[in-house]
Amino acid sequence: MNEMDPDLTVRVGPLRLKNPVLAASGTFGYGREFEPLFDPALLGGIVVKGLSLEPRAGNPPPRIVETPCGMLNAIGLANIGVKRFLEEKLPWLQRLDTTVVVNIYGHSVEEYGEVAGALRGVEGIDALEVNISCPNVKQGGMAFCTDPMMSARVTETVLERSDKPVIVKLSPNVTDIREPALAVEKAGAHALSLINTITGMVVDVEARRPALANVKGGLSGPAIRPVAVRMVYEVVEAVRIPVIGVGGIATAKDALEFLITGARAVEVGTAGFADPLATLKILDGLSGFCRSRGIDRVEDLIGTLETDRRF
Amino acid sequence: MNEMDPDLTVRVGPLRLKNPVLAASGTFGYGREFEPLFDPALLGGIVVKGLSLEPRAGNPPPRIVETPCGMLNAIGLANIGVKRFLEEKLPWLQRLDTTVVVNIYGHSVEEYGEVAGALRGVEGIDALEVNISCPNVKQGGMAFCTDPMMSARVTETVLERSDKPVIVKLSPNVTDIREPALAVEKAGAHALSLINTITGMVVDVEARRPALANVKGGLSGPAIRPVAVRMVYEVVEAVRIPVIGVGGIATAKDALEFLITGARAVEVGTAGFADPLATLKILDGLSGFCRSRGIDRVEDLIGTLETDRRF
Amino acid sequence: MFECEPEITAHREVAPGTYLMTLREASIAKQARPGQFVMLRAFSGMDPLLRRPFSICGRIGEDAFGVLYRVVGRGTAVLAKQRTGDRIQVLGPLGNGFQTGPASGSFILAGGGVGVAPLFFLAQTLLGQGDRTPAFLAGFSGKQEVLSPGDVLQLDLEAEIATEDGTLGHAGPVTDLLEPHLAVCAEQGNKTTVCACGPPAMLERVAALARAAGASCQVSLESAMACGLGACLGCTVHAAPQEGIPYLRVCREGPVFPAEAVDWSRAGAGWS
Amino acid sequence: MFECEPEITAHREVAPGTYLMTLREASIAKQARPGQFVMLRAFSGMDPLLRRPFSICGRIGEDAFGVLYRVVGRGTAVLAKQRTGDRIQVLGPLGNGFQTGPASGSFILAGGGVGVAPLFFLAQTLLGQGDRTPAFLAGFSGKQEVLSPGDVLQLDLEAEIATEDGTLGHAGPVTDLLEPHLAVCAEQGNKTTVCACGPPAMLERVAALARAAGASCQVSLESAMACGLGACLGCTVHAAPQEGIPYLRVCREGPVFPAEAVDWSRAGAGWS
Ligand SMILES: Cc1cc2nc3c(=O)[nH]c(=O)nc-3n(C[C@H](O)[C@H](O)[C@H](O)COP(=O)(O)OP(=O)(O)OC[C@H]3O[C@@H](n4cnc5c(N)ncnc54)[C@H](O)[C@@H]3O)c2cc1C
Ligand SMILES: Cc1cc2nc3c(=O)[nH]c(=O)nc-3n(C[C@H](O)[C@H](O)[C@H](O)COP(=O)(O)OP(=O)(O)OC[C@H]3O[C@@H](n4cnc5c(N)ncnc54)[C@H](O)[C@@H]3O)c2cc1C
Ligand SMILES: Cc1cc2nc3c(=O)[nH]c(=O)nc-3n(C[C@H](O)[C@H](O)[C@H](O)COP(=O)(O)O)c2cc1C
Ligand SMILES: Cc1cc2nc3c(=O)[nH]c(=O)nc-3n(C[C@H](O)[C@H](O)[C@H](O)COP(=O)(O)O)c2cc1C
Ligand code: FES
Ligand code: FES
Repeated sequence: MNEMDPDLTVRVGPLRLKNPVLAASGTFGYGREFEPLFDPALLGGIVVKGLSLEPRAGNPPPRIVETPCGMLNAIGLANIGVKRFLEEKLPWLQRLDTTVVVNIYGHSVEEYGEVAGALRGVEGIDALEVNISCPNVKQGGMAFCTDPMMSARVTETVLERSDKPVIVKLSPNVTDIREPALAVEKAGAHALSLINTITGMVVDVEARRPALANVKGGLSGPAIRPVAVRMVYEVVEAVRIPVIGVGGIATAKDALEFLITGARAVEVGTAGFADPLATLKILDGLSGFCRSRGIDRVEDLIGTLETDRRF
Repeated sequence: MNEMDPDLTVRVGPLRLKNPVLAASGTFGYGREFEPLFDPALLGGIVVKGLSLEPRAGNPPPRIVETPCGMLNAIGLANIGVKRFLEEKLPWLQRLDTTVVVNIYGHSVEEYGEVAGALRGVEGIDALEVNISCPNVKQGGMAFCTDPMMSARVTETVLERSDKPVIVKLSPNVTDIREPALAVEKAGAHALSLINTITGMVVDVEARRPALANVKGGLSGPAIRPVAVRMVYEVVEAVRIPVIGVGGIATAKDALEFLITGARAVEVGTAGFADPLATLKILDGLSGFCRSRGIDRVEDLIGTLETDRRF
Repeated sequence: MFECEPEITAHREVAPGTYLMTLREASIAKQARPGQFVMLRAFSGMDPLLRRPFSICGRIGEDAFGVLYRVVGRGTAVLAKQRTGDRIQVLGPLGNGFQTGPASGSFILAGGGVGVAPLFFLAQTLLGQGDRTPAFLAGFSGKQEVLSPGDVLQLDLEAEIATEDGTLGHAGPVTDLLEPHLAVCAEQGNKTTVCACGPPAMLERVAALARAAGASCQVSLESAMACGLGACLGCTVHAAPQEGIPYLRVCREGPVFPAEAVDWSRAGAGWS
Repeated sequence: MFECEPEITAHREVAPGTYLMTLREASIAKQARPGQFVMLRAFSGMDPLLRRPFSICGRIGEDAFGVLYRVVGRGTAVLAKQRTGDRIQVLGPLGNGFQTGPASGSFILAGGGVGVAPLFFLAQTLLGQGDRTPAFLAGFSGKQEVLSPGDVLQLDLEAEIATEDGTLGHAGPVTDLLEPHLAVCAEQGNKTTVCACGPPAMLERVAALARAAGASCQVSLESAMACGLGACLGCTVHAAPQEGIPYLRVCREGPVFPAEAVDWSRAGAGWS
């Protein structure tokens, strides 16, 4: 590392990340998919695809559709289940020199606990990200997030069964995001990540059918960034635990919006489809921003938003 | 009218519109601003800027900022108040050969009633659109929509004081849009319009300040269309009163998404900034769509969405 | 696999609304195998957002490859506006191509519309391997739309043409041309491989005919894609029951599949 | 006011990052008055979404007008990519221009950076009215950035130049040049009008100097805009207390305002 290079490390509660840019769950597979393009260990961390106890087939196609500056997805949490994950995916992840976060999902409070229990003591997993916010499955999912009591119960159950830092990922499909945020904080979560996708729908006007087989899907991409920034702003004002910002981040400037607002790290999802090297370009841009402004540590930027009126 | 031209008239409860394309409140001024470009009477209707009892200055600048495929606004319901509206704006509107809808707003339930009362018996106003969903003002506004009981009370009060059809405009910033929709229907509203803007925020990373003086603003434009379509879908399934679709409509195809989903008319807002002739182009496109598919009446398209799975 | 921003070295309309774009990128041109695809992006803003997948239609010269595409929507409309000398974002080569193996036997390539694109590359490769000249059958809506391996890629290969409106070659679907070929092959007891690309309904019919004739069959499928890398799980198609998994990713397990891997009763779910 | 899609008949970089675009649209060229602006859009997708406002910098030939712009962000970057022969969406002319009236008296035009654009048009118009040759003062960061009425519009008018780095003309802000002119005018008891366009801080200083010298002053302001038509209320600036209304719409009441209409203590709220 060049002497002049700014220090990009950030602390997110008990986690220490080599830099604040993570790959978001569901958009980076199990990490290895992008390996032919760049070394995933360059990232601050990777969050793997949502994992449930048993394998899940996911929703029938079509599962994705493009929207203005975004996309809808209704993958339906397709995943290989804990057993195959541990056998087939983990060994590679264990050798990876960056923070590995496993995104978990259950159909019931109990199942969340079981997934957490199954990952207990497993080396090479640095944290859990608890998805209580997926809009693409009938049972559970979003329901856990729209009801603060349920959010708290899921959090408690995961904490009881896990030996790892627990990040709870919130849904934006609520009237007041501070409610689940506070409930989850009170339940003991180590950190929050937000936002997951916003529920949306596209109609195929030729066929007069929903464009997705699942009818509705989750909106992601630059389109939702202003909503994500707003919610991060609301949550960092309300809670004391660290917040990871997610939603529509495509450039270093976008990541800076979240960091300045108070997020301690960011996850990049959909932008990685438009440009598979987006995460690395964001990292470069963050370094450049700090360097050109004489900022030694990216942590010095976090939460520096001024909101008093000038005029 | 050419014999072959499809019939574009639509009924929205007690209203009969010459076509289903209206200009959305706050984006078309008092109608006259676009007159140098085209005859506003070509539209199915125009919804004028939100009107309150007393004039309002609105928020300090900056009031708008562009976002990916959209924009944030925090105009703050700046308006000239009922008195000047009746004196200065109404006479021109009265001569306009299209449906005129006045969007109204109050700081309290009582003020909503007063505005409605002040417009009672006034000729040339065909309906009221009750904005219970503006996120850019401190008091009232969105609070009326996020609480179904309040939504109902505002609706009842306006209905009591008004002699006109009442359309209630809902906010998307809620966990379940069906709740206010049902409450407002039960309170007797003639129609619903949705969605208003989604609350968002942009950070100016150079200044490390919110891009808007008001900090948060309302997100509009194509970016939000999938969310609007989804909410219209949810509401038309839940209520029996007619629904007007709003949010991100920029092309005839976009308008068709809403009509097919079940909206009986649409309002076009932000797209009119990107292209001031957008509404007319949408009308042309709707006619063309119907013509090329042998559809005689645009009403035959409304609510024709099929959602049973094919595969 | 490479992520790069090559120069467009040639770009022309080869049929109404169908373009051939030549991209100079030796790394991709050398590594690519027939049936593989690239994800392209030529937009400066974030709308359209996603890259679009296109088959590589052949090697062009030493260090370039071609993409043969039809303008159907916004992404392809933007592509068509690009000029020679412009650079666009390219990711590839991606996916699994056609299995040509070391095995002998005869190849029948059957394409529908712009679906001939990956078959041009396959034909180019087979021709380059000596005496493996394939039969090339191609169906189009009409004479105007015809894309021939000679015109597009300067291949020394005569295609048998079918047009729906009968304005050129056989009047009818391309599958009409396939039947006699399969019959000959079956007669001669040849090991025959059919490689096909085109609309789902055509592919289903090709697969059925090949199966009936005892020929093996590979099809190149399409679906909407976000990542092209197997990461998003967005591009799935229904797998045939015996596959043991419910869905196949077009970008990773495909885009070329053995015909029997696909659940044909539910193929084409992606496109109306 | 017209909504049209004129052809770009010329487009060149006149200083690093600053371009002159000529648009052939007789209707706008004929109707426009100095200080008015157009809203431009040259994007095919929905991102960027909004049109961008630009002053008309002058009539060019019989049927065209010019836009002199600096690339500062995404919208202007897209503009800069347009080539001669392309068409872009144009709405205009919009807003209220400079008041030149039938009144006699002398004009001093003071521009900062690309803020000279509307002043070029104003100078062109005054020159066309016979003996109303204005004084033209223009400030830039350095020699490289200088935009002169002769180079850009072939006007027969010598500008007095100031540069911040002293590489050309006076070393210092353009307001240094204004003071002696105002002093002369005050001495001669002339009715003097100062017309200015540039950064808010410069305009505030110009307004103060003009007021002190008893000259009338008109300023062209900028702000972010959505509609350009007075409909969205997005482009407001703070009005001076005596205006009786709290905010002025730049697109409708402006962009040219009498200096005393503006609350200078809160001008420039729009730009960091
Ligand atoms: C592996 C693969 C290889 C492909 N190779 C080629 C090729 O060589 N040449 C070529 O022209 N096209 C090819 N396609 C199809 C191409 O990707 C689409 O035509 C393109 O993405 C459409 O982009 P658009 O933005 O123009 O259309 P959109 O605006 O995204 O869509 C416009 C219309 O086209 C339909 N459409 C979109 N994508 C497809 C598709 N994949 N198949 C059928 N209809 C579609 C949409 O439903 C819509 O009705 C390939 C697709 C895949 C998955
Ligand atoms: C009435 C009027 C006339 C104008 N005339 C001209 C002209 O003749 N020539 C010219 O070059 N520009 C002119 N401008 C400014 C021009 O509109 C902006 O530079 C342009 O909109 C920027 O678009 P963008 O997408 O490139 O930048 P954005 O990506 O929108 O913004 C990039 C950066 O530029 C800043 N910025 C954006 N707009 C402005 C602005 N209006 N003033 C200062 N900073 C801004 C933003 O804050 C941001 O930091 C005028 C503006 C107005 C309101
Ligand atoms: C295709 C796709 C799959 C996703 N899968 C998951 C998932 O399994 N678990 C989860 O918590 N979030 C999932 N997400 C949500 C993303 O992690 C992220 O929260 C969201 O997309 C917003 O960020 P973005 O705009 O950067 O994509 C998925 C998103 C996409 C687009
Ligand atoms: C600048 C601006 C001002 C608005 N003012 C109002 C208003 O006064 N009352 C109201 O009900 N909605 C108002 N809206 C919301 C729009 O009417 C519309 O619901 C919203 O913008 C979504 O539609 P769109 O995406 O087509 O713009 C405003 C929107 C914008 C962009
Ligand atoms: S396109 Fe992402 S998995 Fe195939
Ligand atoms: S830009 Fe809309 S009112 Fe001025």
